[in-house]
Amino acid sequence: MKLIIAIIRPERVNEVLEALYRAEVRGLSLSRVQGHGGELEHTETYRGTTVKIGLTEKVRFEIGVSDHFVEPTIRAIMLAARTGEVGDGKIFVLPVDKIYRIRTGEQDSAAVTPVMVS
Amino acid sequence: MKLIIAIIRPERVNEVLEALYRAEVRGLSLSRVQGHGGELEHTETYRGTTVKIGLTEKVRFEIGVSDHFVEPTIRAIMLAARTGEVGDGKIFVLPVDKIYRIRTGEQDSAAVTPVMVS
Amino acid sequence: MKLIIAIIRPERVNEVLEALYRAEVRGLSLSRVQGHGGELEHTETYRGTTVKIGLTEKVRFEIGVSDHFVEPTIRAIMLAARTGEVGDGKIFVLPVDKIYRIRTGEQDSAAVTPVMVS
Amino acid sequence: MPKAVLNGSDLAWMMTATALVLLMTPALGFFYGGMAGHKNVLNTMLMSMTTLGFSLVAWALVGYSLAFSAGNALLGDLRWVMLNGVNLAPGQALSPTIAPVIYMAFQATFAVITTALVSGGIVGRMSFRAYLAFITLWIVCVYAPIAHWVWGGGWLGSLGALDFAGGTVVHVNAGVAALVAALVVGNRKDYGRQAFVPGNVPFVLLGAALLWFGWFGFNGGSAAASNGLAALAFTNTFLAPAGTMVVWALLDLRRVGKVTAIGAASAIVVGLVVITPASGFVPPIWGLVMGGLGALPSYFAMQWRARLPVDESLDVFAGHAVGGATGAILTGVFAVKAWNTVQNGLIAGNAAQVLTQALAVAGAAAYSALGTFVLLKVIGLVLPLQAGRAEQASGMDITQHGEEAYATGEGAVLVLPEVGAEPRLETVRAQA
Amino acid sequence: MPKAVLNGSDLAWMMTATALVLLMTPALGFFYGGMAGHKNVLNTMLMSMTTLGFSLVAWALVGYSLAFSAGNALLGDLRWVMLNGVNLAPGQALSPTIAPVIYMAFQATFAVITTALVSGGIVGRMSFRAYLAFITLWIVCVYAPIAHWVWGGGWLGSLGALDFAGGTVVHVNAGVAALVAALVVGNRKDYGRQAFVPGNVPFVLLGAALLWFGWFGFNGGSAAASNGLAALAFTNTFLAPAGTMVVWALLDLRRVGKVTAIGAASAIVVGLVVITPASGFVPPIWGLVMGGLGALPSYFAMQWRARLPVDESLDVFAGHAVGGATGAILTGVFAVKAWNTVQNGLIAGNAAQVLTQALAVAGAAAYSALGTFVLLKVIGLVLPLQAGRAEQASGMDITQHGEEAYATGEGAVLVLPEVGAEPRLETVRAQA
Amino acid sequence: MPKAVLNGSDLAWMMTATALVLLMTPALGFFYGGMAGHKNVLNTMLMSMTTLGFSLVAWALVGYSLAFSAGNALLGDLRWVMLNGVNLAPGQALSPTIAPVIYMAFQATFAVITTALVSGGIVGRMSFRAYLAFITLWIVCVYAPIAHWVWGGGWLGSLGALDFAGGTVVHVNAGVAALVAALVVGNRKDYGRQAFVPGNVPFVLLGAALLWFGWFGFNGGSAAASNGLAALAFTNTFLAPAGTMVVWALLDLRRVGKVTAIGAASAIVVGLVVITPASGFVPPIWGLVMGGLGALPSYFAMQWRARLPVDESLDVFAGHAVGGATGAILTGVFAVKAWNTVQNGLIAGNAAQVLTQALAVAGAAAYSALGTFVLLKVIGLVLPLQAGRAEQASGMDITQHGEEAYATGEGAVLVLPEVGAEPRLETVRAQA
Ligand SMILES: Nc1ncnc2c1ncn2[C@@H]1O[C@H](COP(=O)(O)OP(=O)(O)O)[C@@H](O)[C@H]1O
Ligand SMILES: Nc1ncnc2c1ncn2[C@@H]1O[C@H](COP(=O)(O)OP(=O)(O)O)[C@@H](O)[C@H]1O
Ligand SMILES: Nc1ncnc2c1ncn2[C@@H]1O[C@H](COP(=O)(O)OP(=O)(O)O)[C@@H](O)[C@H]1O
Repeated sequence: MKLIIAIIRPERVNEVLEALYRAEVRGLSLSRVQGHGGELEHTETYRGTTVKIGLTEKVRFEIGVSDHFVEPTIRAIMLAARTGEVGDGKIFVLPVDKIYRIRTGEQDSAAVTPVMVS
Repeated sequence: MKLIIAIIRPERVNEVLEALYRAEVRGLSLSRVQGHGGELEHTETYRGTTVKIGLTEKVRFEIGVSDHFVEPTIRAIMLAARTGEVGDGKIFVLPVDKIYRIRTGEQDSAAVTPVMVS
Repeated sequence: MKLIIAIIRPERVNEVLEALYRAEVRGLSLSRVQGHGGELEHTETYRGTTVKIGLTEKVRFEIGVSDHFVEPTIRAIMLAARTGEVGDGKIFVLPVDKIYRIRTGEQDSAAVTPVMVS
Repeated sequence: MPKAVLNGSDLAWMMTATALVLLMTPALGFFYGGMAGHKNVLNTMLMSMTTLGFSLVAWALVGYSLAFSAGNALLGDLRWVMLNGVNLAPGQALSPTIAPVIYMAFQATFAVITTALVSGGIVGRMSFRAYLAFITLWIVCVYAPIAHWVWGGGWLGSLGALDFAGGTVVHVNAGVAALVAALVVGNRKDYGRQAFVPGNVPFVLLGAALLWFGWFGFNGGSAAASNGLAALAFTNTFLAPAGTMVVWALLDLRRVGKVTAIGAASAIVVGLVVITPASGFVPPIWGLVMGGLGALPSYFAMQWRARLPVDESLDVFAGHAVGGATGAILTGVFAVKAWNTVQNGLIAGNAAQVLTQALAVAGAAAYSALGTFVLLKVIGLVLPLQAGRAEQASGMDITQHGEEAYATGEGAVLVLPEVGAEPRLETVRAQA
Repeated sequence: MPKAVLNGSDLAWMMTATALVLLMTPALGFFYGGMAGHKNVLNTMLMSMTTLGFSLVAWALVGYSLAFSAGNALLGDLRWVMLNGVNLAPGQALSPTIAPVIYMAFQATFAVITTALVSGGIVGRMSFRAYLAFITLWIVCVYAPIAHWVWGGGWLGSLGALDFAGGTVVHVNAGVAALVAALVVGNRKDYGRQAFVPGNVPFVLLGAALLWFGWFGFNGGSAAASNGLAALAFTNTFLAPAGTMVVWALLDLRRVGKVTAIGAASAIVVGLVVITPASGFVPPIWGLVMGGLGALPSYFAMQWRARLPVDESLDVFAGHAVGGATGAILTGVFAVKAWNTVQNGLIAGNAAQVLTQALAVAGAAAYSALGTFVLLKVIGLVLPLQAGRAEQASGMDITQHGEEAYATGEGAVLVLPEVGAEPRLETVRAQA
Repeated sequence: MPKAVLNGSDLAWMMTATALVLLMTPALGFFYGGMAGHKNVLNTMLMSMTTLGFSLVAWALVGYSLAFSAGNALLGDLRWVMLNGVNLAPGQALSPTIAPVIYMAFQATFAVITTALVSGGIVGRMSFRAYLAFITLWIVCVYAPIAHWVWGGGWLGSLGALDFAGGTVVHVNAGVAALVAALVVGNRKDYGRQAFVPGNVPFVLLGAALLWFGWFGFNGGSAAASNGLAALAFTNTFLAPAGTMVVWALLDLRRVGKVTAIGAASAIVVGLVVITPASGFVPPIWGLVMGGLGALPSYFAMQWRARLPVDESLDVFAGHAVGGATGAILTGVFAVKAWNTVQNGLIAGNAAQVLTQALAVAGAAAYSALGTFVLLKVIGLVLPLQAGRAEQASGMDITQHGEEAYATGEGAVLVLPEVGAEPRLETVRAQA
């Protein structure tokens, strides 16, 4: 099992969510972060003070997947998040020792397999 | 050493904090995230526009522990965060190579052992 | 490759950013978290109600680096984030299986080597 | 009797005052909404805002006539129902120099904000349909009679109770009703297990500031004219909250070592409550003193309320019922006939007035408690009063109103408005 | 003719009214800004705020004279250009008892907020330089003529069209202009692909509350005096939005099962729009009814607009053009001469008035559409009207104004103000 | 002398004006608080709010008498101490037609907001106890004398200095005091190492809007009556900020290519400051021009201040001292006796007036600097003036007030109010 962390542009969130949905990735968590990379910094001006803002808004996805889902997940993110401009972001794949589903106590792959309700 | 990441319901945060405290887990960090899983989506309506909100508010715990603390930590979270309804969340256990305490430079287990002040 | 996670004090963010810049670490993401450790809790009072706030504001850095950057990155953070008071925070070093740059599809070390624009 | 003439100055002041008091209801929404947790902020604000619809219409159509037309000692009659006869011709007894429509509007703002005040007792849990029924009926069934008793020619007014701008009619009434409502509707599901911290304190300060601003119309307008009495009421409204804020800050400094923002905002409101019944009766220096003294009962009532198992967490009782009663009693102490041309109080030699005042407080409190209790029980027969545990846990904003106060828009997907229609965008994801 | 005398009451009320209406423009900034996404909130607010600079100056220097001086049936003359002759001596035809400077200021607030209303049609995308040019010219080229037609002695006023405080001049005009502007400027780049959710709903409520508060000056001040007419207009402004809110809430309950905050705020504004042309012409009970009826067209227009491919997402057309037209027509239905001393409407036996009203709506709408279209096309020849895709994606606050609405300050590094100067702090990091 | 009669119109306007000016102090809290970082927002807002308690009480009890009773050329006497003799009978020299209590209240609002303005110089660092002592004493020791000099019969008024509503008394005074306070209290610990970015820009806009709204009372009310003079002052207050906003926006466009929200808000305030001393003396067209011209000194002063090592980051000096001095001098340039019935300025042939104006500015500035300096030094002997480094780093909201502006409630655990009592909930975790 792996934990996939992807840092992407906020304006691509809906595309990525959709691509993941098509790739049958159902579980994920996301949060706002601020990133620094090769992006152009922008300046803000408050009266006499000029402030350089070195950080850009990004959204961070965190997705626990079983091994055979790693490839499709990465492919989905890569395609949906890419604009080709500097600042598209990064994906990190981390090893995971164990996964639990809190509701049922199921472990590992079972814990990240969506319950088929409908 | 492991890094335990738990995604739970916001309304269970205080219970989980208390359970961790009883389990003698003293150090942790948490943040708000938005999650997608098997939860029911809800809709919001702004005048003529209906919007489907596919993400639910969750809280993400991040806890670095030495090996013999892994089990008690997971047990504490499992019990305190569980409601039995879809959406209770997940726990991921990740391997960690190294831990440092910034204040003292202590490493690994020493870095996550609470200082006994009182 | 490693993923370095550092939890530090908000008031040291600019110092840490500067130190990382000097250490030639160009890519990173950060977010606000709330932490619990050995810090003194503070209380807030709303009319007749007293509330103990057990969590302290922290900032979390997440930095993907190739192996020979691990040491300098940690050193930079340690020095810039340290105040010597309880609450300076922790650094976790996690193993990483794979890194991708979304814009180009570059992998691993290449994905975290800054593009030399200027 | 000479034909009554419309006085332009009085009208100008009364229109201004009416606009000011109208603003107090949304201001209260911010005062309360800022104290609510961030998942209940819209629900709390809407509780105030909707009184400007449902309660106001009920007042205009029925309540005003029941409260202010002659009737008997207990209730007015129906002559002004549906605004019948509420016209532009001056000469009405209570507002001889202005257009009756403006007096109706002015009094409506009082009735509406009193109703909105009650909502502070049931934040974070009341089913919104039941709430709408409650506010529509309460203004007619509970507020209108008490207003009639004191101002409309009813028994308390006849007894000589002094209530310049609503210490008993508005504040004792609302505070008692809020407590009863908290008890009948029941505590929030996680009350006592969860600390409720204010989600937006600047909104609390904004609300308090706008309340003070509006209160100049509330008290100053209660003279129904631009005259010396209005000037007196205005000045007391200016001075009293300042006194309260100083005393409250000193109490906070002594108790927790810190001046607090919620404390400053609360002090302003409590000071205004305390001076409300007295504003047209006491000289300004006593107004300032009353503000300072008035801090004490409400301050300690809030300390004490926090230890009770009842979820009246915005302290409407401690602030308004205790503050209103304090003000009513102190009116009986500090009134000076040389200033108000009506009546002296205790320090000017008329000790009996204190008793009359206490009687008015007791009468209003008793009826308010009873009326609110019965009304909620009746509504509870038809509609559930409290939202479910899961709805409260997710937050009332999303579950009662389908809205979030502050949204970033991530993961929000547009769908077509009609039920059953095909989603417009391909990005709509089906339910897992 | 006796020498005109300045009437202190009228002046007091008109100064109050002018201050109230001025407040409406920032209030509109909060109403709109709260509905904008969190990356466009300052841009949206500034669109309102800057009309208080650019449009106001254009109005004072040129627009006022074109709108309110005698001229001909289509346009005023230039006698008051540069405020020439706008002095303190009472006696002007439209405001005989107050200082002309105050009437100029009062009318300026109307012109300014009308211009600001238009900005709702182009949120989140219009280049700000082009916007500044637009609002400076629109107030002179589009607003001033229509104001002249109805109020300044022009052809619509001569035909007998009734528009007490601006149903056609302000609301039909602004709503039509907003729709045209949305079409000419074009949709946001990601319109239809992205759900736009309001970023700060409490601000929407705050805006609506302050708009209502200010609207008492808007309608009440349109009597230009503190008299019975002002009292009537004031009272209708008080009652109508309450009626609208009730009907709107019931419609929302039927459609989505929930009363919404955006709905309550929208209802207040729509109710105010609907009553604006009628406020000095209809008896209060009809005012209340008009508020309730007036909810329907705008409510359903908003449902329908959401399915159109035009990005007029703040619904200026549905709220103001539809609401203003509804109000104008209903004025022709409910006007009662016994109350307004001017004219009866349909139910009082004068069916023809409805047609006159419809004609005024059509005339104002046609000119507004044409004028706005031509003006934007001309500006578009000189300046790009729409900001680029990347700018919109990053948000207009940062790209158009170099500011963030809510910043925490992380990663913000101070640099010296002068271009080319050395950074003051060592912490300034070079560009990677 | 005929017996003075209370004039209802004048009273109505002055009550309205007083309420408007009272609102300016919380408005200032939002203007300043929105510019403060998100960890200091409540502290900054409370600095304004508490002047409405501590300073207001000190003013009512002592300051008013010292400022406005006859006394000598330097200071009034004690006849009105404790509000003695401040009653409802009209006839006072400065406000002959209204109740003296209202004039006291009106003047109190001026004194209070001047005090609150000073707080802008020491945001983010001043110990709150020391601050409370400071504002209680400053209003009596610094504000009251200067007010007496100009308005209360003191030497500057006798010299013929024109200051309609407080260019020197309020703005030069507050701006100079803020700078001195910034120097005496010292910079924030991380000043110059950290960029301070505004935490809530919409609050800055809200504050500016409410300040403008309130300022109509400030300047318009300074006529102490509803008459032509009030109308003139009102109109100038309406026009000047519009002119300032246009010029400021053009300066911003030239310098950084962008119109900014902080710029628009600042421009409004600076325009209001500049016109304050002139509002009742200059014709409206000059008022508009003064607004435009007045942008320049303050704009460039702000650029220049940013490069100084003094932490006067909210620019009270650049906005108020520079703006107030500009306005005072320009009053000497643009005054026209035909409009104000008092005095001509330079362009109407009375060049000497400019010197008188400059002298008044210098006198007020000198005393303000000296008085503020001495006062802070004395307080500093008893209480530490500045909070510690760690307290500043954690934020003044938490450390000085024990509150957070925006809290989500995570990790918040309820404890019982009494010191030493057992925690009520089992969830209370002990200290590690
Ligand atoms: N080494 C890294 N570790 C963590 N996050 C990174 C790293 N490098 C980049 N990021 C994140 O990715 C974002 C875009 O990266 P950047 O290098 O600018 O773009 P690109 O990958 O297109 O060259 C940054 O804003 C940051 O949030
Ligand atoms: N594979 C995953 N990776 C990351 N987070 C996940 C994953 N699956 C679920 N989550 C998180 O857990 C929350 C609840 O998960 P869900 O699958 O709905 O509940 P349950 O575990 O009860 O079936 C989600 O909202 C999301 O935040
Ligand atoms: N085991 C842990 N796992 C995750 N975060 C931790 C852990 N221990 C501490 N932290 C984070 O570090 C912050 C400071 O830690 P603390 O233990 O108080 O300080 P110190 O390292 O100086 O003893 C905490 O607020 C929390 O955010």
